[in-house]
Amino acid sequence: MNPGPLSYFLVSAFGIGAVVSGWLVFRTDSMLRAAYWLMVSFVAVGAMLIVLDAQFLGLILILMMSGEMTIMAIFMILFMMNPAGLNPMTMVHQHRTSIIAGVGSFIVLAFVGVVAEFPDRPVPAGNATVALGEELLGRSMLVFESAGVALLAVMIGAIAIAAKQGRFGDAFDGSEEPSIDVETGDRS
Amino acid sequence: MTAFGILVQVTALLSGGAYVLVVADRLMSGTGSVRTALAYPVRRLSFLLLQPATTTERPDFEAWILGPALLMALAAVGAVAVPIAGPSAGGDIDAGLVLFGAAMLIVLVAVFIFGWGPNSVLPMIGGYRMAAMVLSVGIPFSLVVLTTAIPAESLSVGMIVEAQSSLWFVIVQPLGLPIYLVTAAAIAFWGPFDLPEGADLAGGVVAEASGLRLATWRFARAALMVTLSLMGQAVFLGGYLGPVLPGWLWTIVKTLVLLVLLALAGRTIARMRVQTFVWFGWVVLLPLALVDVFVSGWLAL
Amino acid sequence: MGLRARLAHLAKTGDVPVFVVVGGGYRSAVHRLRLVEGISIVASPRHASVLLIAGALTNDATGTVSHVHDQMAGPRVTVAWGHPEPSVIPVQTTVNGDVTEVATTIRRLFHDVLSGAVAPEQPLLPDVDAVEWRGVGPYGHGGAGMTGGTPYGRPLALRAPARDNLELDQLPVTVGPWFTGFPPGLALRISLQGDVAQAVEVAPTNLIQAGPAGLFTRALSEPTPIRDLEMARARHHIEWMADTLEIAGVDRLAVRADRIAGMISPGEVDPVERLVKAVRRSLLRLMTLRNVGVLPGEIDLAGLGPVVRATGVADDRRREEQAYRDLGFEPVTHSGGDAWARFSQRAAEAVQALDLAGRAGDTRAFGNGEVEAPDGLHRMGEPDPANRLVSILETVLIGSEWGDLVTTIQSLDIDMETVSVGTPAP
Amino acid sequence: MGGIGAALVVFLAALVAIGVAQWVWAVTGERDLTVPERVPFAGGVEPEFHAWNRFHIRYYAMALLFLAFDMEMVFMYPWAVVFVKEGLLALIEMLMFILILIVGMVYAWREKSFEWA
Repeated sequence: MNPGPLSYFLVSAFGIGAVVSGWLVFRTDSMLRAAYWLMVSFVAVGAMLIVLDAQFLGLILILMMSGEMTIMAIFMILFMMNPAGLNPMTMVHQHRTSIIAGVGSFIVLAFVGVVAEFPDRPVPAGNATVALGEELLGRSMLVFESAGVALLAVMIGAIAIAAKQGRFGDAFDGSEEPSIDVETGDRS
Repeated sequence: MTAFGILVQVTALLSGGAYVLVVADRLMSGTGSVRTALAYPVRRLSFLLLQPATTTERPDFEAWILGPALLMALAAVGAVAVPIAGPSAGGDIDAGLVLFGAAMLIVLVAVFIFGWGPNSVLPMIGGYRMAAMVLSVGIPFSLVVLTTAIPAESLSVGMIVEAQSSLWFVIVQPLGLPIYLVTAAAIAFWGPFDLPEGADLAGGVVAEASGLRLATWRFARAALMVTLSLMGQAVFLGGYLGPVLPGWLWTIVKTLVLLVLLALAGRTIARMRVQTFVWFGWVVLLPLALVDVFVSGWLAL
Repeated sequence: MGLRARLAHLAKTGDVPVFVVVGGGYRSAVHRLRLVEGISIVASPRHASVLLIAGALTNDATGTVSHVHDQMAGPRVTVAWGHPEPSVIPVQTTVNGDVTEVATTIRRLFHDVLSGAVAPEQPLLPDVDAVEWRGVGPYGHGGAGMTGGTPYGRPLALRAPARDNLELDQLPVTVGPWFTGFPPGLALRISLQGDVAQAVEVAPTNLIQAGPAGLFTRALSEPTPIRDLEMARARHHIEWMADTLEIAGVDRLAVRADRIAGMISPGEVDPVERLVKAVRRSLLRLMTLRNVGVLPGEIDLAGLGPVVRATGVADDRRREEQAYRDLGFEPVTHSGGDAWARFSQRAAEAVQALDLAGRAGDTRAFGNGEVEAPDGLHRMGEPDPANRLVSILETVLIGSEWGDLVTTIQSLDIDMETVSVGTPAP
Repeated sequence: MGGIGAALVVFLAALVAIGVAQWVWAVTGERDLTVPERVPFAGGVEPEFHAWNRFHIRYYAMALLFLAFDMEMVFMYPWAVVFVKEGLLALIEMLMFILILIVGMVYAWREKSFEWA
């Protein structure tokens, strides 16, 4: 179907929304707000996908990001001093480096976007979700199964690094240097 | 149906359902007659609208206001995914199940910011409890809803209802509805899983809320319960399918059955400890939901 | 009729949200108030319109009660019930009658304040502005690091080593004395790390003035009919069960327990046994109480009544009374020592007490300076068991998640009437 | 746009209606409150500190586990739609995938990641 003026308007509106909320991530003192501005940004990108007729991809992006951004908020509040921004502070550091990195990556991405030849293959008639599922069970099966192993590695790695206690007792006990006092074997 | 028509329909459905839920909950709580219970929602709302505003010293003003508004919006958007009257009457979203799943996971955000907003310790602990709960049951919840899409071969709720024309999924997928109800109660922080609003936190996330803030929050939560019941009946109880009566009436009857069931459980089962809940979600509900997926899949072949 | 008047007209016949400050001798009365239709006892003053001060308080309570009064959302009305003049804060009305009278008064005042016949009360505490504080430094950072200073009038939480060896914040917060999850009058300064108590300190409190000497206090000096003692014991335990059920979110059963507590009669154990069966069906054990609040072995529990008997020790002063032995009394015990064991213990003791009361006739017991009260062994001239229970809180609560902390305190059945800890800060 | 457009309209309508009502209520009602009326409730004693702090969640390992399972859900949706068409292949493939992830869940359970305090 041909995109109508409403589609153009919505894509632009959500696009601007995504950029503005992405910018707001760095303009707030509160970790909670920073995390959820980022979520708003992702939701806006998801909404753009929906307007562009990729309904499933857009919604799954929103579904994913809602869970992930709350975890991000929780961890940011956990680790950042002054998490609610009660003391004024700035979220931006290393101005020169970040400006160079930002402008650089914008140029590279814009270049790719303008120059690259995107494949002009519309989704075959029917449901895009079905096509995605067939891809997953066909050509991309190895990729899909390796993702499983990668996720397992992520889980075990995260728990092994982060968990304080395990079945062998307190993690910190095990990581302590053995006592110098060998004769008594006491660890103090 | 136009967007405006759907808006009116959803508003009527959620308000009516919320009224029934509040009355049922009041009847279950142990004191009072049926007559007072029927008038209770109106009187309570009138009082809350009269109550003066309160605030705390240094709240996150916007987050605190956004909490109830977001919860209400999520409940409403979840209800849009469910066809009420029949296959053609609006609400046929291709990926309706994903829309619903996303809306229900974002409920966590609404509760979390509502607990964080007032800068007070009891609501804040309530918000973090909600995070523990939703992170534990989010996966089993999504899984059991998703399982109903397997025989239907579609993520559209309308198609899932149509696929039940011979037999409801509550029979084909016997594990589905029980797991759904347990996880739905947790996502609506209702019943034995009302940890974020627990009496041990003096009301938890609502401990600092009064007046209109409390009224909108309570209404949004009741609407969320209605949305969850609505989806539950659509994917497990055959939605608008049924003999004699018109489709929309079947939808309403089945929704009310689930709603009253949840209201009853809420007042008769003791509140679960949060740690027990996390264990329960991962070690009991998640494997059961996976069994549900694969057994139902096997049967659908 | 304007919208406001119309709303007021609808609201004034509805439930009255009441926040209750419970003083000496009125715990039982408040249980009966909960049964009155149209009175809804709420857990946070932000939900309340009426503040009810039930029973006697010391003058030290003025500060905390004023705070609760000002935190009420309103429209505010304060009622005193059995609270001696002069009351700790100014009140609209004082009632000295029974439950029906106070309920009627509360309803009438609620009616009047909504319809405008009575002006809502103004805040009591002076409106002193918090110090506005902005950080210093290039971006307005805090003066001493990012967490220094007192933004908006209060400092940020303390830093403290966590058990996970991450240096994270520790938030000391004083909860109580009118927090409904704790026994009335108990205030704890809890250092929270997340939702886990890292350190617990009983805040100095002496807020509740003991009511008139109860039956068990009188039994210290004069032989008392066993029937009266056991009926009082049963009522105490059933009301305690109602509190536990209320905190566990089973309001339906809490109301039922309160109703039973109001109409028990000697020998009639049936309603209580049916209640216990209903509690089992509510999964209270699995959901909330199992393995919570197990007391460490090194704490001496002797003389702590149901608390020690729930660990399997048959420690009961009633065994040494001839009158009880004649009735074939043998203490019930439970094993496990967790909150569920204490619940089953009190439930079983309530049943046993009703049975004893039914068979006791006019026999009397005690009067020799020692009495087995519902919360343990009372001795003439010695502090009540509640004092010991309060003193062990600081050790047993460490490391508890918030919900478990509340459950544990509730399971110990502490009555703050006879407890005073230090002198409260001015 | 169809149904999804209606979803957007309903979402925004509810958000704006409830949000604006509360905003008006709060802005007009909060002005005259005294300082003691604004003190957060914790039972009658004034708090010493701001409640907002680096809230030490004890379930962080579980939160990380959720991230991995959330990824898995992304694959499940398209899989469920084509399941009947692909038949046994789909069943076996997803079973393998899930079993790999379940190992992670069992590991987390054994390492006591679901308990705290």
